[in-house]
Amino acid sequence: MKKILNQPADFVPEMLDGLLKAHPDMLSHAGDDLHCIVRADAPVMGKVALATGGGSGHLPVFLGYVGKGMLDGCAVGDVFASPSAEQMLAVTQRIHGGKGVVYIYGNYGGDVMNFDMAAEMAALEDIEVRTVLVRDDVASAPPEEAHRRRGVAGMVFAFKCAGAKADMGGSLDEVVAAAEKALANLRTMGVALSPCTVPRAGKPTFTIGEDEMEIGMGIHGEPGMKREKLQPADQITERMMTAILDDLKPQAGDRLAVMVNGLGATPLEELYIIYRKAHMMLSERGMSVYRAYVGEYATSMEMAGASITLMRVDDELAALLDHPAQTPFFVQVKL
Amino acid sequence: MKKILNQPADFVPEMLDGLLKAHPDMLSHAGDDLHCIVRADAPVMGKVALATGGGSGHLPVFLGYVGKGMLDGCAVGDVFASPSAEQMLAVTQRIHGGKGVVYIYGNYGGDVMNFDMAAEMAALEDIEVRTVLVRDDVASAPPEEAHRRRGVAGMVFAFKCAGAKADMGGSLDEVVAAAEKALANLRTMGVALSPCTVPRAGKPTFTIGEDEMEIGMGIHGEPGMKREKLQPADQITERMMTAILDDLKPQAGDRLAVMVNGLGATPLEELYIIYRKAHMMLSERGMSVYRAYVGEYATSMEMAGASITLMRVDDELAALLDHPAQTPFFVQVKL
Amino acid sequence: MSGSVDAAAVVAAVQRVGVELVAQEAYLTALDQQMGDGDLGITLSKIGRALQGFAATTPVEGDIGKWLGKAGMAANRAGSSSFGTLLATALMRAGKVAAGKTELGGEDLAAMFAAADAGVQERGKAQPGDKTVIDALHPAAEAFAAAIASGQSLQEAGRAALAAAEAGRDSVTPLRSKVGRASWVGERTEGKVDAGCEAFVVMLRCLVNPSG
Amino acid sequence: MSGSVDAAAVVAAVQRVGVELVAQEAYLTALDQQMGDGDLGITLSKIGRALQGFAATTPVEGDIGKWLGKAGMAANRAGSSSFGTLLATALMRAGKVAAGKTELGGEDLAAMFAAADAGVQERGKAQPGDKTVIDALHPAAEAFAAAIASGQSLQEAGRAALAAAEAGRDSVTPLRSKVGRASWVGERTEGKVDAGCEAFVVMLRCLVNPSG
Ligand SMILES: Nc1ncnc2c1ncn2[C@@H]1O[C@H](COP(=O)(O)OP(=O)(O)O)[C@@H](O)[C@H]1O
Ligand SMILES: Nc1ncnc2c1ncn2[C@@H]1O[C@H](COP(=O)(O)OP(=O)(O)O)[C@@H](O)[C@H]1O
Ligand SMILES: [Mg+2]
Ligand SMILES: [Mg+2]
Ligand SMILES: [Mg+2]
Ligand SMILES: [Mg+2]
Repeated sequence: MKKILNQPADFVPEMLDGLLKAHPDMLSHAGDDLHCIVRADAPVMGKVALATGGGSGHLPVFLGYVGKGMLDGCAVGDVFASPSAEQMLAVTQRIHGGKGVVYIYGNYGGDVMNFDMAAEMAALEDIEVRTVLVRDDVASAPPEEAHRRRGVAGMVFAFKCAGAKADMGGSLDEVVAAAEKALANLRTMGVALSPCTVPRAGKPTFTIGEDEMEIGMGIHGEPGMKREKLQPADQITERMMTAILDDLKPQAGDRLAVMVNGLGATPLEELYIIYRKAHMMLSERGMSVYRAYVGEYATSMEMAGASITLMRVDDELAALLDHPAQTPFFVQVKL
Repeated sequence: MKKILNQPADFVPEMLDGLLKAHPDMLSHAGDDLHCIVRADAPVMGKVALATGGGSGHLPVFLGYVGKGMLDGCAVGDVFASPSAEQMLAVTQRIHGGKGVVYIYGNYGGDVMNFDMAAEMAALEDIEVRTVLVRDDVASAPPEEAHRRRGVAGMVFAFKCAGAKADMGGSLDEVVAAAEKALANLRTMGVALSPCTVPRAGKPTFTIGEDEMEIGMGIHGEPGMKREKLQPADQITERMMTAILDDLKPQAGDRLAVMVNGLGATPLEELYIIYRKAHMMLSERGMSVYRAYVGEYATSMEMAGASITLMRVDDELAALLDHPAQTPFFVQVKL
Repeated sequence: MSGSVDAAAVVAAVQRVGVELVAQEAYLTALDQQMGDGDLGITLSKIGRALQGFAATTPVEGDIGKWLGKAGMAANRAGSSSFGTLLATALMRAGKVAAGKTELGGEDLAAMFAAADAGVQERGKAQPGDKTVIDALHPAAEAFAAAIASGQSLQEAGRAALAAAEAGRDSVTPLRSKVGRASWVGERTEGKVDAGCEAFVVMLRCLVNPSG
Repeated sequence: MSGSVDAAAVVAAVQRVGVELVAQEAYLTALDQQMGDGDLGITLSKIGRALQGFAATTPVEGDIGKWLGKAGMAANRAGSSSFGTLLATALMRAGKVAAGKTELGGEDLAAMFAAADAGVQERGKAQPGDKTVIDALHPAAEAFAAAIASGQSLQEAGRAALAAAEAGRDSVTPLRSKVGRASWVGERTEGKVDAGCEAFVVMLRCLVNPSG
């Protein structure tokens, strides 16, 4: 295991300590638990609050999107492990601004069970909680079982749109509707070229040959759906794009937000080579790119690989996407 | 070689094509050469123009900092190879807004020779060009030979400060002075944990054992100054910080801008573990962090490792650092 | 008359399971790496340590049920992956059934086992045959109850439960995982043992055969 | 009387060097990887291809000097690493000295060699002994001029230059690199051949021994 860390058990607490030291103007934590990250100005009274949570090892997901115009709080677990229901509850209590709390998070067993427990506990304290599950990964289940799909990079668009709606003063119903609308219009698909290592495990979750790639891997180092020979960038991109387009079925004339996301070790140069082909494929189909996001938005530590997310935008989603945001990892201003 | 690309020879042109397709609102190119990247609104008349250039493989360095409040243009070479003097000249001509052009770039042989040739050619066309060399890497030469040092991540602070000065209406002398002041007050030091592969070369520039690290490596995959056993994060950080502090000699009470930069494959989590220790070391010495930048600012494709840059700021540099900027990779707004 | 266990025995059992979970960290991690994210061993060793700490420092104070419920909360705090959360849920539900008790007879234990089973199914929403811990837990709970009902000793009922858990685990090994992370791995899960089933067997074996 | 070369011979020589640079890509890349950034072979193969293309499509039109100058610009466009830029500079400077000529005698060639040497020193600002291409180029230019001055044939002068270049290259191999990327590698450069010296030897050998 070749990582820059001290004791594996301290990986997450020290990461959080560093993060809070680096961004004291933007981030704080609930109680004395660093795993309960909240906006420095939480609670924002009179605003619907948004919370997420999940395992560590995915920066900037999840806590990197806590800030103005996006999320209010995030419960942080150990690497690839859900935070506890108690931690989620602590975040919920700390960010509640009197208008309810929306949980938006990826469809993973541990997270679902704990957020469900947290919501039950919050209800006992008269905090209205609504849940929106992110299930954008087309590789993880066929369309007829879309409810089984896992949540990957597309969650960032959901955070963005729901966060903008809340920032604009939307009601609990409206914020939930914005998140669901974004999610209904987006799909993601990825490939991995190398595995990653959970610090405490000490060795990679899977191995992969020097000339192989893993189609549809998860962002937790879990194996994907298929192992194949490594292909040229244009073919890999075509592969991902076709899976998304077949599922999302956008039409000529549609506007799409595009995210080409690096999983951790893939150079930005390669992400732009992927973006180029994706852009060309959309142009050929008479579709246009509304906004392009190329970079690392949801990672798996040092995993090499990339994912593509497409979100079909109408005027409402476009406006939500354009709304300014400012978090430690995502700054967007009106052009 | 495990990379997402098509033909190795197309790596840079396709990357540039993708980049220009992704950011048409911010970037354009001079003439019909994609290697000559300029601001979409170039030339900005009445403003001192800033140009940089160098080899590819370092995104966001160099072209990622072309945009409002930072650079006006960038000549892009093949991977780790200088662009040609002709390309630099083309950028120079395209961005010149009547108040002269400042070249700010890293101290590498090919770049120096070609920028010198470009400056000679620009002079023939009555464009006043001034050159500022970035030589921030303390690992690359002892203090008495500081003129030999190479330029690494610290160049981003130089781009930021000089770009802000130009954006504020500074004269050619003032912009050069801002760049030089930033550079006089900053130092960088890095470690690498893994090598990187030039696409056309097909195999890594150097090899490194599973339990080794390279102290003071360059950002071109060139070997560093020393090979050692991999150490815990806090010791690695202490190592880098001590080298910088001994050279820069900041005093108790000083304010410092801190950049913890990932070289490409190192997870953000690890960068924050490094930041934590760096922050603690500054606090122990009675120094404060003025602004923290943690992320990938100057990379070597898929190289694992990190660098730390410290810049001592006075009120002038602080104001230049705080000035808004908006480029494809660097967005900063007033808080 | 099938025998009974007192508070000290319950505390000792929790201690023992805690030790065993720490000991099996590498083994369970390796299993979860085959078709999951490789955190099961880590989670359970954290929970194992937490349970040992809890058992060592928290007196039962006349209510085994309440004590088990608190043990479940400690477990959830320590490790909240899918399996960890289900284990915590099982402890809390079993504790609810044993509320106020200072001694547990065969029927009590059978009822606790059944409550844990129901709680895990409710929280995890998996069906038998989905290839999850339920495929080992559910038959084990039924076998335990049947053995107790037919007058067997706790020891015998425990062995029957363990045999049923192992059989249940093996019966789903050829199948494709339908729930949780493993379900995304698709056909490559066929023929591989479910890590959660095996973790449950490990714990149950340690309860039934204290010496190993 | 030392002989002379005409335009066709110059074009053929440039062609030949172009082919050789492409052929040596892997070898020169490996050398530059030892203490540089591994791009030397790539740069020179790009330049080699560009020179072949230039020589194949650009007629000399009665001025070898101008033609060489343009070849230098084509080289700079194709590959502008340190060595590539110095090679381009050498061609441009040699061309300047040969301006207007249709045939080159021994003295012309010696003057061109010296101009290239001076140009490389001026552009690169390296000193003899810094362990750069200059340590092969400078003695080669001097040996060539001395041989011509002493009445030797072009062939003999070329061999003397090659021997001097090889000796110069070898003389700095034990030293530590003082200029360019290699200088940052420090003591680990000691005992390793300078990639630029070797590249120059490769080119010169190909000019002197056309068959290889
Ligand atoms: N919804 C569920 N219901 C019952 N058991 C489940 C469920 N999801 C997962 N499991 C069990 O948990 C095991 C994996 O545990 P763990 O590694 O903690 O999960 P994860 O890492 O996916 O959160 C699986 O082998 C399976 O037996
Ligand atoms: N300033 C200089 N003056 C003369 N020769 C130089 C100089 N810098 C580098 N060289 C030569 O160039 C060789 C490296 O060439 P190249 O790989 O093109 O350089 P880089 O990749 O550093 O731009 C060195 O081996 C050395 O011989
Ligand atoms: Mg997990
Ligand atoms: Mg180079
Ligand atoms: Mg798991
Ligand atoms: Mg080189």
